Amino acid sequence: SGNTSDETYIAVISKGFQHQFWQAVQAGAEKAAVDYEVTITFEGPETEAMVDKQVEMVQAALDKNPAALCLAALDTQALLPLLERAQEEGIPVVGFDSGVDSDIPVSTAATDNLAAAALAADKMAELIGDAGQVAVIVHDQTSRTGIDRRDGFVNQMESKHPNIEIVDIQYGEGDHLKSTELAKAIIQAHPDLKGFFGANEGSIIGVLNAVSELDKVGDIVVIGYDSGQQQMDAILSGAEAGAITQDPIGIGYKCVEAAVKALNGEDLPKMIDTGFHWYDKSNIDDDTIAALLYK
Amino acid sequence: METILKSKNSLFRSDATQKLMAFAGLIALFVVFSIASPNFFQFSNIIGILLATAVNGILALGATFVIITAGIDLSVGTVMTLSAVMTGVFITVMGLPVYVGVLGGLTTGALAGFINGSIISRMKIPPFVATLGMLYIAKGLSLVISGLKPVYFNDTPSFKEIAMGSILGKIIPGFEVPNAVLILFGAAFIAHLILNKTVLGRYTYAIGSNEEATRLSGVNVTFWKTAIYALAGSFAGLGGVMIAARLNSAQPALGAGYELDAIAAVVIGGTSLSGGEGTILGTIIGAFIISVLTNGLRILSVPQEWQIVVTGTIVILAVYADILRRRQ
Amino acid sequence: METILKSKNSLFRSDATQKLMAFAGLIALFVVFSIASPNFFQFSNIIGILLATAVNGILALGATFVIITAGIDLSVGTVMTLSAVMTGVFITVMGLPVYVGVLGGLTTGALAGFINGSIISRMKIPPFVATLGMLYIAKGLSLVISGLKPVYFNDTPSFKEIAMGSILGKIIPGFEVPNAVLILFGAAFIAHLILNKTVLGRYTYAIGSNEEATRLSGVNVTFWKTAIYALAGSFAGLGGVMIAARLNSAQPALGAGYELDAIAAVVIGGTSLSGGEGTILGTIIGAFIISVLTNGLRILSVPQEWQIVVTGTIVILAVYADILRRRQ
Amino acid sequence: MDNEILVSMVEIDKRFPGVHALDNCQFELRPGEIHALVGENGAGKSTLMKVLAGIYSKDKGRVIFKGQEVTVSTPKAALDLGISIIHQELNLMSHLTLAHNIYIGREPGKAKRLILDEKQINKQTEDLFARMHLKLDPSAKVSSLTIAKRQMVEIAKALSHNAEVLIMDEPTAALTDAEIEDLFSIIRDLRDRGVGIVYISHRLEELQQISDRVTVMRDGRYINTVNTNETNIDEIISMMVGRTIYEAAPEIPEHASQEIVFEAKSLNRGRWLKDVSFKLKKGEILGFAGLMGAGRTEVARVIFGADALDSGELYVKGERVDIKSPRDAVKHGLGYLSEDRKDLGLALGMDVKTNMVLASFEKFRSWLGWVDERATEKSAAHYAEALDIKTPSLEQKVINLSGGNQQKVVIGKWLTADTDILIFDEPTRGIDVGAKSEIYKLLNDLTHQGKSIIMISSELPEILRMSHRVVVMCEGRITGELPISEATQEAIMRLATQRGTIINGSESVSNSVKLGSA
Ligand SMILES: Nc1ncnc2c1ncn2[C@@H]1O[C@H](COP(=O)(O)OP(=O)(O)OP(=O)(O)O)[C@@H](O)[C@H]1O
Ligand SMILES: Nc1ncnc2c1ncn2[C@@H]1O[C@H](COP(=O)(O)OP(=O)(O)OP(=O)(O)O)[C@@H](O)[C@H]1O
Ligand SMILES: [Mg+2]
Ligand SMILES: [Mg+2]
Repeated sequence: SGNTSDETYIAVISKGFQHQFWQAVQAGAEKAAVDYEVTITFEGPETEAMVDKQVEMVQAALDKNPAALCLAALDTQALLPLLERAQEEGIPVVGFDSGVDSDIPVSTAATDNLAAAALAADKMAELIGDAGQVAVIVHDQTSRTGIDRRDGFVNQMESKHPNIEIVDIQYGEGDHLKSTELAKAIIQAHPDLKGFFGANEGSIIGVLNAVSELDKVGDIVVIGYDSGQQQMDAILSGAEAGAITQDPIGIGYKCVEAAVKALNGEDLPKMIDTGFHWYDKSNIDDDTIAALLYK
Repeated sequence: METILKSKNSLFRSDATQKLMAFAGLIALFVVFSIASPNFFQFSNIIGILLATAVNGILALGATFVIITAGIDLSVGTVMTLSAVMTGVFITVMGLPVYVGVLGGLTTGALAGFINGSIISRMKIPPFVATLGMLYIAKGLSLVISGLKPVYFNDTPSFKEIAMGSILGKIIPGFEVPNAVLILFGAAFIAHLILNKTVLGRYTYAIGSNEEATRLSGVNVTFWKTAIYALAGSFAGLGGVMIAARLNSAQPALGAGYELDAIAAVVIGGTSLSGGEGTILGTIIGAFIISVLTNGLRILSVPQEWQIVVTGTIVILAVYADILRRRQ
Repeated sequence: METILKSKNSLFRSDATQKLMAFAGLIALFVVFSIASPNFFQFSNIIGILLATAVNGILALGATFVIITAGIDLSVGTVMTLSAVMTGVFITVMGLPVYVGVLGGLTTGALAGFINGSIISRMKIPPFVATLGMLYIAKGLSLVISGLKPVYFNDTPSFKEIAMGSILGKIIPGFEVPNAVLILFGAAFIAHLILNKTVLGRYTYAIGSNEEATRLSGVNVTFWKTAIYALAGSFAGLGGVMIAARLNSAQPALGAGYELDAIAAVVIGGTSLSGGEGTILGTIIGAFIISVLTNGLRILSVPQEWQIVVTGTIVILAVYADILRRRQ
Repeated sequence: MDNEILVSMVEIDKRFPGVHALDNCQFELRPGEIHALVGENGAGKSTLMKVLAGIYSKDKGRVIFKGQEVTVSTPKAALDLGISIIHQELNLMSHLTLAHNIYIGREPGKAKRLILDEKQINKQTEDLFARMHLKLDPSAKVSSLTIAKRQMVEIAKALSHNAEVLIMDEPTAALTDAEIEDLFSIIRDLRDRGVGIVYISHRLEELQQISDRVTVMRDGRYINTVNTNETNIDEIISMMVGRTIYEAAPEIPEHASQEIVFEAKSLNRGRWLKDVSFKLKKGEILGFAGLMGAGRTEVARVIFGADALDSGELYVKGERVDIKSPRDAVKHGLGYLSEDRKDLGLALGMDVKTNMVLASFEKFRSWLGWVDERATEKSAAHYAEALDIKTPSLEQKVINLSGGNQQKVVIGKWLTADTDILIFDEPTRGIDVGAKSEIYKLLNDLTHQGKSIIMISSELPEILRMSHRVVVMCEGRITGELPISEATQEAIMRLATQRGTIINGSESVSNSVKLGSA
């Protein structure tokens, strides 16, 4: 329990807790907590569909009288009453990940998923010669990150690379096994497929499994998102051309840092772009990139 | 010696005492959490717990009827979602008045329940299978109808008030109990009346106790079973309206897995899965036990993975306590 | 006229024919999809379907035993995950030999099943509740033990070969059927033998048919029920080893919802939820019906939300067809 | 139009898969008569009446009710016509109260009967019970009643319909003589008010007391209808079985050897058993007599380990044994044939073969729990033949056998287990005369082989005919033990109604009140 007398307690509510990405965010947040001498708690619902569970979490968090709240909203609309309550009680809110779509947050540390996915599309186009069939596996068809990464990729293809056809987009719930079976069926259905984009870690692992199980390594250009041991191995071995990484540790660190600054009355930018980067075999070991990757 | 044993027995056996003991379990949880954290027993957190119980409690009400008939309804979660989406479509897309939208949501739930009931009672498909099918169908249809996007109720602020406004707060200033909580208790009261004072309730118990005997007594079991599932569906529909009002949006991907929470509430509340017995009060207590547990563990900042382990253990222990009470 | 009816009846009633008809349903799906898409009926896709059935099929084998006793096991999915994680811990963290890790995974599953069985048969808690509790407990423990991180098997390439290598391919060059498929069929064969040739199988049917009569015949029902759940748990454990080998990693967050697929396979395969009857062959056919359907709809690029609706409908229709066959 | 005839069923045909249950059957009922319907197990009596009560649909034939042809397609349609039936098996909702059970489907209430009127329903039930001289609490749950009282509730339920046709399918199978007398006076009263009553029973001696006419069925066919006062039991039996069987004169049981194979010492269990002690000798049949609910089944269940003892000692062949479960009992050579073969005796959905070996799989298992299929088959075939079980094959599901043959399967199960001490609880309940005499012969054969038998029975003639000694119970106590030479109906009844001492007596009375109203 956080709010023991003199310690500053900051509640961090993310979109998940059991995936690698969120643990990297948590690690960043905890690092900031140590650096700035505050206590934090970090929690999130089991899947990104569970909007109501996140609402309950925010509610319980506010009841713990935190000094500040860091929030990666699954759906801003649904959280609005609680955001208003935080505002009334003078609890500063800092958005992170894809942010909170409202004026209330004093600042937001986020990745521009639309732009990041567009970069993945450009890289894909470059690697397959700006023409041919590609497919996409996304983790979720209704969550913000799922929609943004899908739309960012699709829109970029449509506007900038008209000769590339997106033949199928399917959703694997971030489940490695389901994503594997999905990707296999897609490859099966489209023998001429030239590229495959997986929009989160679970999705891309599924694509990699499918490509290797169907003996198509090298025939299909695979582009991923985020990091993780398996994906990094695949990039090093050449099975995967490269991936987009966000800065999960930075996201976690910066949002807690922003919360502390807000509490100290410092001025904050509305947006803290935590950035995203393309990485592949050539730069995976660079210090700037390696710092962003989690295993 | 024997007389002592006997009087103890009869004390344990009385129905009222039994409920009292389930209630005692709930109180015990309250006390433990209140001692463990100063943030637990506070007005806003208690309201939070009540509010968190609203949706699961309402789903569990419907599930109680079905389980008393010795059936099961796995589709409550996704039917809830489908009803929420339909409410959204009626109000936001078609622009119908809010009350029509709410009725539409309830009707959607009732219709899904009606289909469940018809499949079960006419096609003789086991409830587990029929409602498993409905679980998938409602899930798919929610996505199809919503076009995979949440439906927002921004243009009709009054819709949100259904759950989040506070009629009580207007009457007693400062006592801001959200309407959702009133609706939960209202729905529970109505469910209690239906179960105990109407023919439908009587047949619910009769079918669960001995379906064949009920049929041989000249009761149209097909009709009444369909009605019971339709009623359960209506509660899922109400749950859909409530969750949509709570979230000010209909979230099409929600709802899978919610059936297990609803069934757990019913079972913790002392309703037997083999049918014939069960009470609404028990179910409400069961639903609160789950919410208090979840909330308390969160307030204590217990790591989430351990919260899951504890919840599983409590489900088993709560039912075991109930079994021990009965055996006495 | 009457004699024709009769001969038709006896044709329909024969058990062999019944299985043949479920098989016919599977073939029909194959034919439809093969016509609808040239990409469906190809060696690599067939292998894909077989491989996709492996995990669910193995879970369903265990579920078959439990369901024949008139029980249910909701924990197969998360127990699978827990077993996968434990296998990872044994092999990667503790550095034990691969075969010890595999045994450890199987033992983990058996142990979880043993606990299920003990809770059910000794504490008299209904299977639905006991295994619901275990669902949560195994889920939580998987996260706790793995430290919320996947466990990779990169240092032991031979582990992946358990599922993805191809012994057959070495014997018959070009006929690269992954070991996972062989293991599925091997496990099914063993399950079939246990169910039909051993005392445990006999008691499985007897308990499902009339538990009290079985007890009054001097059978130690408590022991055998525990053994049956432990056996089902071992299959979940095998499922865990398979999924870990398939993904070359133990993913701690996987597994919720897998129980419904496993139960659906059993039920589509003609095993009745009220116990006393069911076959392994039926379950395997049921599992294949699900995989073929999923794969076929994907190959046809049917939007996923519609795939869900179709799956729900097929579950209901498959069971209805089975009921009609029986009624004949 | 024949006013004299209330119901007539003609050319009724009904088939079940593989069974021609009714073959061109007929039946006729006049108002104000008690018409007995008799026949062996599986003759089609219940089926014929279920057709009349709208539970089964007939394949062919006509049902004429008060001169008009009617179609009775549902139980409700039958009830609406004024035809009500008391089923052979109890059909009550045990979680509901007596009143709820009796008026199910006809609840008194307001708002088009949608809202229930609890007071009214209890009042109506009270009135009904008063008419039947039943002392039961309308708001008690059925689960708190004994089988006999449940049977009375079934009867009350049927009477409450004020039916013109009342079908009673073996209503006395679970009743004591006193209760049967009460029932008979109710039936006669109804007859005098013009109700037509169909009375099905295997207790042929009852027919003379109660019926006006008797219709005999055999193998799904109508045989004959005769006036009761113009016939006798032998004639009815010969019509039933299609041949004249000469009931062997009751065998005078020979003296059993003196070796004691089993002994129970002061068994106690809650309020159901008090200080029960008895001895069983090798090769004897020890009869257990008593009224319904006397605690005989309870004795059997505790010595078999099916229920837990509070205190008491058990000895097998002089050695103290600890029996905690049926498994322990079987190990020590006990076998138990329960009174409820459907719920407690058989796995109905499984085949004859498996049921026959269910208690002795240990003998048929080899390495790793493998079942020795051939040995199983051989053993099952052996006992099926020895017991003359009528089944098309050993793979037939037991549910498809007639009651008598099902009972033989249970017996076969315990013969296979080869236990030395057998407890038969109501071995001939619901079994026709032919099968009955076969079972009697079998019991005798078993004692000749040196097995010892405890036989619980509610039929005094059976007790008197078969036992070497008779133990009589009342309210959980043993009230007496009689050598067969001293056992008479009167002596047994005197012991069976001997309540406890005054203090204990008042306690047990208050207990039984509690049982009825908890
Ligand atoms: N629902 C059913 N399905 C299949 N066969 C049936 C069914 N009901 C009765 N039978 C068969 O029809 C025949 C007549 O049965 P019925 O119950 O009418 O006999 P009964 O004369 O009442 O015998 P009992 O004295 O044993 O009650 C029997 O062979 C029985 O097995
Ligand atoms: N576990 C129990 N719970 C409640 N009542 C019980 C229990 N066991 C026995 N009884 C009651 O105790 C009494 C003795 O019953 P029991 O069945 O042993 O008598 P019985 O002589 O065999 O009579 P019957 O002819 O009905 O078989 C009955 O009133 C019965 O309902
Ligand atoms: Mg009969
Ligand atoms: Mg008895």
